[in-house]
Amino acid sequence: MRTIVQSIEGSRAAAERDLAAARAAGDAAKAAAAERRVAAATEEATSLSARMTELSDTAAALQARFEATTAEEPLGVTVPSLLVAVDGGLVKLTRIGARDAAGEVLLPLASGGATAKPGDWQLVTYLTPATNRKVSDQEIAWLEALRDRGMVENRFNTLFFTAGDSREPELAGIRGALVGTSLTLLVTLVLCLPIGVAAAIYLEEFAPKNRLTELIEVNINNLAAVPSIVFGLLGLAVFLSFFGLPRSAPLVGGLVLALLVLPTIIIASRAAIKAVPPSIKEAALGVGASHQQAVFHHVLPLAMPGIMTGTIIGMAHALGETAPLLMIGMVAFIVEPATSITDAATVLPVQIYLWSDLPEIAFQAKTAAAIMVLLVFLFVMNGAAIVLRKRFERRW
Amino acid sequence: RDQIRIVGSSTVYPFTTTVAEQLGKTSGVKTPVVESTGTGGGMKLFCAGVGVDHPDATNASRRMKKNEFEQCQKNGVKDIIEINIGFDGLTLAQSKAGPTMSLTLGQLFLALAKEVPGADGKLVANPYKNWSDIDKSLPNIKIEVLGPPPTSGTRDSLHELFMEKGAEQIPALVALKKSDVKAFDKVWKTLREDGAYVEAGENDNVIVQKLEANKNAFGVFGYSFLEENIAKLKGVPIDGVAPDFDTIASDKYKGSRRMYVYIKKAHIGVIPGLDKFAAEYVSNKATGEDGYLAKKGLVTLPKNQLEISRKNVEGMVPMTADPLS
Amino acid sequence: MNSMVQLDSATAIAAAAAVAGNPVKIVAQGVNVYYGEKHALRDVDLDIQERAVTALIGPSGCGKSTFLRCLNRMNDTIPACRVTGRIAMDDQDIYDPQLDVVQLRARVGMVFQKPNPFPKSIFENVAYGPRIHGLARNKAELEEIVAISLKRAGLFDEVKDRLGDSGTSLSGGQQQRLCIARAIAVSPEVILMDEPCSALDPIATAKIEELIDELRENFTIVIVTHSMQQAARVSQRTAFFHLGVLVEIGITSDIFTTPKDRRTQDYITGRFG
Amino acid sequence: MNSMVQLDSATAIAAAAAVAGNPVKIVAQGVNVYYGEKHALRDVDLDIQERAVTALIGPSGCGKSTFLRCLNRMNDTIPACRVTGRIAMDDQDIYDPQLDVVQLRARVGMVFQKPNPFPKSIFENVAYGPRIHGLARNKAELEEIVAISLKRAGLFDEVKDRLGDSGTSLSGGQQQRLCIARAIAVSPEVILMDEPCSALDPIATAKIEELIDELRENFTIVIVTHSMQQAARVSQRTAFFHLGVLVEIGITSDIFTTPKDRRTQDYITGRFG
Amino acid sequence: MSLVYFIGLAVLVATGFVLGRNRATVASRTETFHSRPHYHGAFVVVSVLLPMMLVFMIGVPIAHHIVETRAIEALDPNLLDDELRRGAALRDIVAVASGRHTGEVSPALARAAETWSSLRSFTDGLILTAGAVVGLLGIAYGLRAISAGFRARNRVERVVKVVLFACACVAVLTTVGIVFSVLFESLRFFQKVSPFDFLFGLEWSPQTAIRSDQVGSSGAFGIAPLVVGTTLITLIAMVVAGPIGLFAAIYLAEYASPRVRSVAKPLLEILAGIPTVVLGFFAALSLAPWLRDLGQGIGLNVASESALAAGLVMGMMIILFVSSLSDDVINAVPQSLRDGSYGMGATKSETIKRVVLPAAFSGIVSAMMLAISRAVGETMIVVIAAGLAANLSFNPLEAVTTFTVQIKTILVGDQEFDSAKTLSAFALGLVLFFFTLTLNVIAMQIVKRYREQYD
Ligand SMILES: Nc1ncnc2c1ncn2[C@@H]1O[C@H](COP(=O)(O)OP(=O)(O)OP(=O)(O)O)[C@@H](O)[C@H]1O
Ligand SMILES: Nc1ncnc2c1ncn2[C@@H]1O[C@H](COP(=O)(O)OP(=O)(O)OP(=O)(O)O)[C@@H](O)[C@H]1O
Ligand SMILES: [Mg+2]
Ligand SMILES: [Mg+2]
Repeated sequence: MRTIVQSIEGSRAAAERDLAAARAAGDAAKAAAAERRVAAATEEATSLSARMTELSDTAAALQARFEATTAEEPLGVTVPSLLVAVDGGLVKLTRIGARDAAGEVLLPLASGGATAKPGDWQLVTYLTPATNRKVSDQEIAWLEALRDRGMVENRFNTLFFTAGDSREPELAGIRGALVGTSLTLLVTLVLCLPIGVAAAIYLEEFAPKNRLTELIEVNINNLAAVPSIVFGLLGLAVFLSFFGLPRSAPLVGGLVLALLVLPTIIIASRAAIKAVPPSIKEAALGVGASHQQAVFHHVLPLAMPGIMTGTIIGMAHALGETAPLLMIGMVAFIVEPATSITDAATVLPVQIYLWSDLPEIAFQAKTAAAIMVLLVFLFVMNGAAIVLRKRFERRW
Repeated sequence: RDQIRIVGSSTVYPFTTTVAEQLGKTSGVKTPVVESTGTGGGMKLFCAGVGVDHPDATNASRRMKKNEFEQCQKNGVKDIIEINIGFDGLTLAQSKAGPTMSLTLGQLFLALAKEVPGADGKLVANPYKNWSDIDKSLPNIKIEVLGPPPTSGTRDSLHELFMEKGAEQIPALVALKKSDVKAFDKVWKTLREDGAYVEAGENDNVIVQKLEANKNAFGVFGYSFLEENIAKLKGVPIDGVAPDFDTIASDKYKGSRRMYVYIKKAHIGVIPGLDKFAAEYVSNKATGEDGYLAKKGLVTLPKNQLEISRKNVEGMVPMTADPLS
Repeated sequence: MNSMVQLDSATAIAAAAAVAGNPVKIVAQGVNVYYGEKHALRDVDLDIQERAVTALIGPSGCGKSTFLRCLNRMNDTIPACRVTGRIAMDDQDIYDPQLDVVQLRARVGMVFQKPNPFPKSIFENVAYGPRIHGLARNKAELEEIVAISLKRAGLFDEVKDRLGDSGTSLSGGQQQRLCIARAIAVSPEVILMDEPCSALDPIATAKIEELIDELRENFTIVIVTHSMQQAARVSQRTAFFHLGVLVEIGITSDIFTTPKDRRTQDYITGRFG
Repeated sequence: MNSMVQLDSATAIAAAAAVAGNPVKIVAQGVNVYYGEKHALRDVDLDIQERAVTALIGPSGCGKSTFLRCLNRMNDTIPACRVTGRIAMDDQDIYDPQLDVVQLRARVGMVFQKPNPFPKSIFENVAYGPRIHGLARNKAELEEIVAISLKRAGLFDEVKDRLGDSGTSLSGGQQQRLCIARAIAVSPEVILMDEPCSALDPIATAKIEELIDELRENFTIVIVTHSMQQAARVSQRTAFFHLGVLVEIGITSDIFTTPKDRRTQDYITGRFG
Repeated sequence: MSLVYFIGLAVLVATGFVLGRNRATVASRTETFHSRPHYHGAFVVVSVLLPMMLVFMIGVPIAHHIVETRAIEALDPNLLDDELRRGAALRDIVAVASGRHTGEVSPALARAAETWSSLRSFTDGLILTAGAVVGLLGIAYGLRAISAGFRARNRVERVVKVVLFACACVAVLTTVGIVFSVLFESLRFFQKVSPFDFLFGLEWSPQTAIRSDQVGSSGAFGIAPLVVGTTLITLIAMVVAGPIGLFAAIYLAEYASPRVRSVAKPLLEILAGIPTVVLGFFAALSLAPWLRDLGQGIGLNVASESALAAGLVMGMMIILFVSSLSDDVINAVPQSLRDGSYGMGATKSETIKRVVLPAAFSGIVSAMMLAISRAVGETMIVVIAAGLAANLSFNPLEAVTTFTVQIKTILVGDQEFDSAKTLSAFALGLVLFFFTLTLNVIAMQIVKRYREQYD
């Protein structure tokens, strides 16, 4: 800082020289500018040296506090916590002097504090001041005591998989969401796979090729681009308001998600069916198979890998979707796992979304764990589909 | 339907769910389903009508608006019990690693408003880039405030609690208010859109994490998030008062706001447990000074105000349109 | 190259005489086929006799396959293709909208020009037809049908150890014989064969020709071939197509010895093109 | 059926004599091919002479196509296929890992057994090779190459008005000739033809045979055929395969008149199978 | 009841099938039948299934209505008009009737419950009987129809075809539903804001109109910034996903060994299932700060919620749409075409470029369109990562906003009734719908022009 002040002084000197020169030369404008610079530099230098004095005063005061032998230092919540382990108990220092220290007892001393020998104690320091953490010193003390008695253990949290949602992070579990997800996706799969494949077959094989089918085709492609939340609006309007189905139910969620992924499955299935060479179909027709037999016996099995891919992508999409469920009431706090598709339930991504928005920090770990569970779910689901797909794959 | 259904604000959601869970655990009533739909969305559902197809209660991070009340009446939701459950503090927070600051509402207004009075008192587009442009004593860093989008209830609070009051601290605008209220309203209701104010979506934890990543940025969110993340964040004192439990509860802190739960009287006795739910909410062990909601970060009501809420519940006193705006 | 066809006149004429009295199975009248703009067949009038072999010959691209495909409405699968005129089988118009085209195809089997086995096992390829038509009451019967069909097509010995292999892993000629086996497995009344021996060596060809001769006893056969020797050997009646027009049809021996049309003569003597 | 082959002995012998002194282009030594478990070719030793036509004959499924596909390493594309032994072209081992298989295939062209036109226009089908090898400097040259190739394959007149139509909309024989035109458009040193005339009528066949005769002046040709007449007509040397074994190779006229092996004799006299 | 009904249905269907098939089998020993026996069986199934479903679907709601009305009438006729109490009363009645009711039961309630259960068992019996009769009639009809000339297969196939058609219609109905669920609200919006301003306005700022009591609530509904933002982010996403996805597909289908392929493809597909919320966090919390620092390093000013970050992550997500679907269609191109090309001396890359890809073109375009559609329609990533700043800017380093973000925030947030702002979400949905429709029509024309049918 001193050097900064010196440099400022230097620049002021330079400015003053300029000023003198300008005055000598009678250049009024230049002189004025130089004058301003001098003024600025002066002001800066003054304010800085004021700050310097202030700082050195503080330093001196601290030094004095440090050196004073009789003075006492109170330890508040804004400084690191000093704990003394002595005589089987724990004491938190609240005041420290040159010779002695005072504190409050966090854990009772074994002998009531009478017999602690000099040197028979240990100082424990927590650098983070108490104001800056969620855990109080008392809580730390209890935890340590329990740990010493071997009553604290670290083990796998099975509760996480067996409990429903809760507002207490320690109790919150994923079971409700898992059940909800399974039910919802089941409904989705049962609806969208047959309908999607059937629609694809109709459009690719049986529909007359005209404007109308073209329109349907464009329509389906377009559906894929409709924001998922709009499907939520649709679900709200149709399934909840019109058909009067229950809110928050996996049934409705499954229906909405089925509509959402339908275009994906139809598009993928159509592409797959289209890719089967016509000669295969002709061969079947040639031995007297009906068009439908040719399609179901030959074209469909050959198109299966593509259909499976579409299904995998579609179901994965459904698995990760939150927005449409918002409109039909599945973004909710639901404790009891659903037992049927008409019970209120929530799903994994929603659970993640909800937990991620809660203030308790412990929920962030829960959120991460829930994401892992979701990924595992995805792996299992895709794994099954992929094994199936491999059985159909062949090149001709 | 034998299960209570509640919709509404995501700000009140953490508290209502806690109460719901307690109710489910202790009273044998089936745990209510609590949806997080946002205050307005909740109001819309709530006011759509009575009957098993409609929710029994809604959470709100602000008071019901007059037109919402009217909508309710129109749809046959006649008697509504209003419960004021406590306060939330609207806080301006920053990373612990950031420079220490203290702001007046006027300074905050100047930092966030789209238009501010220029040198001649006329409104000009907000010219302030750095905090130090507003006041020399403030640090020389870029103004970057992350806050709620216009669709959120917290945003309403930001306008009403900070911006309006802030505008009133500026003489040129006080003059304007006298001459042209509409113009004045427009000023405090419009935030700047040049990047200094960043609309960060509904998820407050995202703002928290963004603040951690960027020590010069500030965030606007509810007090419970500040409290929970006190290890990483600090609240910026407003008009010299830092946000904490006491200053919010005592209304000393300028950013304190009230939160409400609205219940349909018509559903009480029809939906099993709804009365118990209301009673639980205003009970001492929930919203009392040391109740479990306080542990969840709710700034509880002073005794006398809690009494009012309790009376509302016990007497099933329906609200009227008068105090609403 | 002078006359490219040697007729064993005596046997051929005898065979022709034997079928001369057979009733007509299929009648085509004024058949026109268009592929979009292209007019591929013009005003074809043709009778096909029952229990006889009719050969369709003509230069490449003259419309033989097209005509063949009209007979079991295989052209329906080509979107651009349009057929007019009348084709009747057993006095029943096969283009009648009332008609069940599937049943038609079950009665009129087809072997395609390009071998197109299903990408399934050899066994499944042959078993498919009998399965969908319920020709076998049990597995043993089905296996028998498959074995017999493969034997008749002269493929059985080559593939009997690998009936589970994919039909597409066979050699070109084997695929062709597989397709023949597949077609005869359902015992259709009429069998349409589009160059069934094109990928076959003389011995395999001879076997197929023997098969055709044998099938003729009970079935009606229409065969497209580019080999005039083959036409002469296996057919009783021959139709000569040229540029989409049916130039001439008659007893095979007549066509090859005393053609009426100049173009036929030019073609069979190789003076053509 | 006695001898199925009539040799125009004088010309055939003359042709054979003319190429007798030609150097050897391709040498195959101890070639074995396996399709997974199946042992499709056993210990084949075969020389192919430059600027001559070598015919591969034998019953269906004996390994002719397999051997042909070894010569330009087309078997690489079948995952289950494994080739051992040595095949050298111009003294260069073509199975050398160093060797650029793409360049090899550019030098050794191929016409497949099943016509496989690209689903592109007729023009594009033929222009494909010249394009990728940069054989034409401009559009006019390219058009000329396409036209000449189509003419040589005897297809030009039939398709000249519809060069923009898809190659797959042609008749079977037309497709086959299109594939031939496609192969010769890049003027490879060696041309492998797998039953190039199987779907062709006699006139078209004659045209292709003429083409082969013409190409022989400058190129080396290996042709698989199931027609012994054709082998006799166009080839100077003939190799006879049976059950994956090369039974006999020699001057065509010798093979057909004085075969050394019993099996060959049986086959060419049709006593076989 | 429903359970019994459907068990009965299943039994009748099964019997019908067996009876039909067996009878046809027996009869076809002496006569040649048009259709295979199992088609006759299937026909019987159809003639049982359709009427029985019809009876159930019509009968049950009517019966329920009658039973409920009567029961409530028995309790208290006034309740009929009181929708709310009615529901509660009904619950009580059902609870009493099924013995689940706790607490005391008033005589009226008991009477009502009595009415309810007796009526209920009566109607249940009625429906069951009707179902049984109809089902048996169906079997009889189906069996009678069995004869040599009867085209059971054609009949059954016609039904199948109708079912297939109905399935195709589901997608269309969805579209119709979507259009209608946004249309009316959109029309109301356009009464408040002129469509012209909406479509051609250059400023999007719904917050200026958040309150009805506010001045100057016009002129802020121009969708240009949203169009630009959506286009920009989609473009970035496609710039990432298009080439990478296509190359990945080519690699998987043409170069990768089967082992690599069987591992890599599923791995890619996992990408589809990562909740977009998570991807959004990744974009906002990891990628965006990194990009900003990187930008600062080279002297560029990158916004914290840059379009780039959102676009890149979105691109990551849709890679697999392109790769996985394209891989399937590329794989379906017949080997003979590749052989044809290799035989000409084409390199692998030439073959892929000039033969395989053109042959797979239409499928690849489908995949791309699906990917673009997903990018346009994706919400959560952009909500979290791109933010809400409606800048009219093509600069990928700036913050932009998209249709979906606006729709989502408007719908989910604390909206108010009938304000132009709330309604604008619906209008946005509608416009987006037509925006993508146009895109799709264009894509379809392209596919039609270049499609190659191989065989
Ligand atoms: N991809 C394959 N996988 C397994 N076996 C094969 C495959 N291709 C050919 N084969 C078998 O290898 C043997 C030789 O086949 P190849 O195609 O070489 O016969 P070919 O002599 O060309 O017969 P053709 O005249 O009928 O075309 C046959 O038995 C065939 O079944
Ligand atoms: N799908 C199609 N689209 C358009 N034109 C076609 C189609 N199929 C065949 N053609 C044309 O119709 C004409 C007759 O074709 P067809 O297949 O009947 O010939 P072909 O007599 O069988 O010839 P080949 O002996 O070569 O098989 C040919 O000119 C051919 O190019
Ligand atoms: Mg043909
Ligand atoms: Mg072969």
